[in-house]
Amino acid sequence: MKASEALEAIENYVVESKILDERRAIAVTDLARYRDALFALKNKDVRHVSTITGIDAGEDIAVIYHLHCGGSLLNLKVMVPKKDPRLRTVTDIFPGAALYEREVMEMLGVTFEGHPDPSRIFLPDDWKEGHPLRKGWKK
Amino acid sequence: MPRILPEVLRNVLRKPATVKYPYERIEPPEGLRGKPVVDKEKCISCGLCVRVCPNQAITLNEETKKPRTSLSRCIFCGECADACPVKAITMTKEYELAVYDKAQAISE
Amino acid sequence: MTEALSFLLAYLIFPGLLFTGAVSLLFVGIDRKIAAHMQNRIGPPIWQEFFDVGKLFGKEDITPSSAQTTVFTLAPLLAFGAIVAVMLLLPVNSAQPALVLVADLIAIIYLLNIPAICVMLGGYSSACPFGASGASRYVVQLFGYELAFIIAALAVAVKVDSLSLSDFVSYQAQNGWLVLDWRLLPALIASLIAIQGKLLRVPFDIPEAEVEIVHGPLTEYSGPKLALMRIAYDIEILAVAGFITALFLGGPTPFNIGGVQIPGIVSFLIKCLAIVLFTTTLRCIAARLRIDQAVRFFWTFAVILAVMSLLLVI
Amino acid sequence: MTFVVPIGPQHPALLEPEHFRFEVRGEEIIDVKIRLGYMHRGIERGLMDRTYYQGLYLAERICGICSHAHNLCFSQTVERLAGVEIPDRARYIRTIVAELERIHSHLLWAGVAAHEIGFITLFMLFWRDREHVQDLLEMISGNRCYYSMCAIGGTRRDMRPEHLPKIDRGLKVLEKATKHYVSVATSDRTILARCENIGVLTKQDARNFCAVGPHARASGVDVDMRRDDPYAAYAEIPFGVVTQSEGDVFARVVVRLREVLEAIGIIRHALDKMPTGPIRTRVRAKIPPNEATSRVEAPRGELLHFGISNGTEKPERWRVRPPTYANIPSLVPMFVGGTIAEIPIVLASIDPCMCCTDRVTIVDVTTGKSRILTMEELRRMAR
Repeated sequence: MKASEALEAIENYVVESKILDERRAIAVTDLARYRDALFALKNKDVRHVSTITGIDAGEDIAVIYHLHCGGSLLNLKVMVPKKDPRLRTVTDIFPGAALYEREVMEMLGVTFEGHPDPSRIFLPDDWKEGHPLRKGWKK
Repeated sequence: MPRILPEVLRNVLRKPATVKYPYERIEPPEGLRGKPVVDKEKCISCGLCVRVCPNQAITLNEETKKPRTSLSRCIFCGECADACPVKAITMTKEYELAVYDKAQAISE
Repeated sequence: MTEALSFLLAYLIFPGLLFTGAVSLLFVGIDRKIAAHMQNRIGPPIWQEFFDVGKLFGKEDITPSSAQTTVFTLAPLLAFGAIVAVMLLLPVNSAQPALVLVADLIAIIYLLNIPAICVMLGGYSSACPFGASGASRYVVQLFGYELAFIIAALAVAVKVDSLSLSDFVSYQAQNGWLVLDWRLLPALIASLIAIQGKLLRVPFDIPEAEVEIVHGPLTEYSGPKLALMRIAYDIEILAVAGFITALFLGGPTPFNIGGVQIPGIVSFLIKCLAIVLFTTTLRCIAARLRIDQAVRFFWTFAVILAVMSLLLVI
Repeated sequence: MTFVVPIGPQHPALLEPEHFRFEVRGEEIIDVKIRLGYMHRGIERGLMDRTYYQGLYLAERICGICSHAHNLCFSQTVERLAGVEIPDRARYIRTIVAELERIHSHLLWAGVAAHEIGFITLFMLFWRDREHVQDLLEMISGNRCYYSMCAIGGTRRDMRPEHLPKIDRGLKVLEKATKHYVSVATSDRTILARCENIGVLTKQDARNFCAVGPHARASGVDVDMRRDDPYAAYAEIPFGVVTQSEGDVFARVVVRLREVLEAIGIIRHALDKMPTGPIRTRVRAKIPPNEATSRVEAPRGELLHFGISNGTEKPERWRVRPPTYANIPSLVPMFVGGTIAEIPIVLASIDPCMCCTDRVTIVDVTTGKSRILTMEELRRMAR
């Protein structure tokens, strides 16, 4: 699948999209439609989530799904407001995303609702509070 | 089982592959990135090595203004040797750098 | 009085504690050295086992607080005592063992199992999941190899029509080694497989598979207790090899090479070493089996071979 | 009765500290819980605090075995961020080192796997022959572990003509040895007994749990970043993607050993077709705002680096997704239903590299302070 085909599949669900080259595309979607976009990709036989990245972008937290679409890689970005950082889990669509969601959960404090096992993964058991990858975090 | 038996029996008579390390040493190849050594005659005290060092292992000696490398911080990448404009720093083949006292782990 | 003294000498010096201890530790050293060379490495010096055991005796003795102390402590002593007793019953120097019993074959088979049972008890009493797991694997494995081992020994006993090892040895001195009798060859193969299991060597080192359950039943043992267990295990190697020697290879028969009289003890040790080296080779060319695979292998292949021999000699 | 067998953080079957809790009934595993994080070193955060040129060396130290993969992936990402094309010769040198590293990693893994099934002889022989690759890498790069071959914008060292016959000789030895090992591993009854139909991962599960690398290829998933997302010189080199359909441990052994032979072919081809010319272009230290993703087929599978630049000489955010991390979810279906005896080899069969997996932490990188447990806490944990 070329990058342009991957974008075609989700064109109804994105705010903006851009093709970087034959094998790279980026798209930005919103909280209401990101699951539909992921479903649309799954219907195109995209099964592989390479990873999920969380980024502290000031007011918002950007959650980027890196999706392996055949021969190309699509970075699908969702902006989550920092005041209320909640997202629906995508583990029902991509079971392999479970660990990545847990990592974003504890590193950036985004809650993934409906996650099957939202326990700690990297941080120690007696970790008190704070999310190490947020900008303001100080040891 | 049977395919490996001949090799196993042959090995009994062969010389072991192990090298008894502290007693015998294998000569390292040309270009090994070992202990960095500064040629103080050539050095022009430009401080470039201090800036390129990815691990801040190099500082300039306050009196002589020549670089001194902390071998406990050095990662032996060889960036300083590459960056040096007068080729005063060379990566030697010396690799046995363990010392009892951390203060001695320094190359000047 | 003299009888008691000679028994004491036999138990403590020859062929008991001192002699077997030294020889078996040396044998294990040779085994380790040869195994190392088979794997193309240098390996430890052949007296390494003496160093290891000696060091263990000097180490701190720790008993886990939740272990059953009595069993945990007695297990190594019992294992050690039993296995030295086996050496007294084996014909080591001549057809006559140091301690004469009526049916010593049965006694030996029993005594050879006591170290295994002690190891299991030690594992169970150590209150450690690895120990318990290793012990339960050991029990299962015991039922696997022991059947083949006993039937193989029985085949020889039927052939010779006796239950005494000294009779076996004198029979073989007259009629040639039993291994040369084709009807007993399957029994020999079966018993060699069985001792691989008995001595916990690859492919049957399942009860102490270190990558799975650390050191199995011996996980919690340390210091002198571990040293005793270790010596008991080392002597078991010699005892089992000696037992097979007496059954199939003619035992300690003196022989002549170019006019030089080789005493029985030397021929006994050479034969034992040959068997030990055979097991060494076997452990270098195989992977560890799983417990169910091992038991299936014992019960089908080894037992069938042993039964075949038994039927042939009847 | 079920009881819990804890494996790790310290255990002979694990070469690196991770914690697994296996709930077992007799010998059968009925559930498994995985806890990561014993090796967090704060590398993602650390990369954000360093310049690109310093980060290159930190990225390399994420893993001791696939160090070149991280090195390569980091520099590729930075080159994409800066929009630089690297010279052709550099691409070929990167490919050769990457393939040598793959051979090194796969032989190392094969040795570990042999150890896990108790085949000590094979373990020793595998590692003996691995020395040849290490010697070659040492000769080319100057170090046995941290090759530091990639610079941002090319490579740091050139291949010298006098190296070529030595590489050729080394590859011949390796090829012969690997072929022998393939014949041993595929015929030995004890190996087959321990590896066949063990730890089966179906193609369906492999795709659902997003497995990567040789692990996925052994389950019949035809995925290889060298072909699907070509980097370095792979687009110009013909090679086969090795797949097996069985999905058991044995398939993983076969896939890895055959990949070693495949890698030898790639190196030969690359040496043959290597263009001449410069090996490095300069990349400015400050990189304008941009974002880039780069993927590399590390020996263990797809490795992903994602970087965002912000116009300074340090990245705004750096994300590393090493291959083992992606393979951990697929461990669960492989364990459940198996026996305790299968734990080591099944775990080893994904070629776990926990060092890679635990990149993020809270230990302060500059002071290296770590927490000391009180006796009370220790006792509570021991229970």
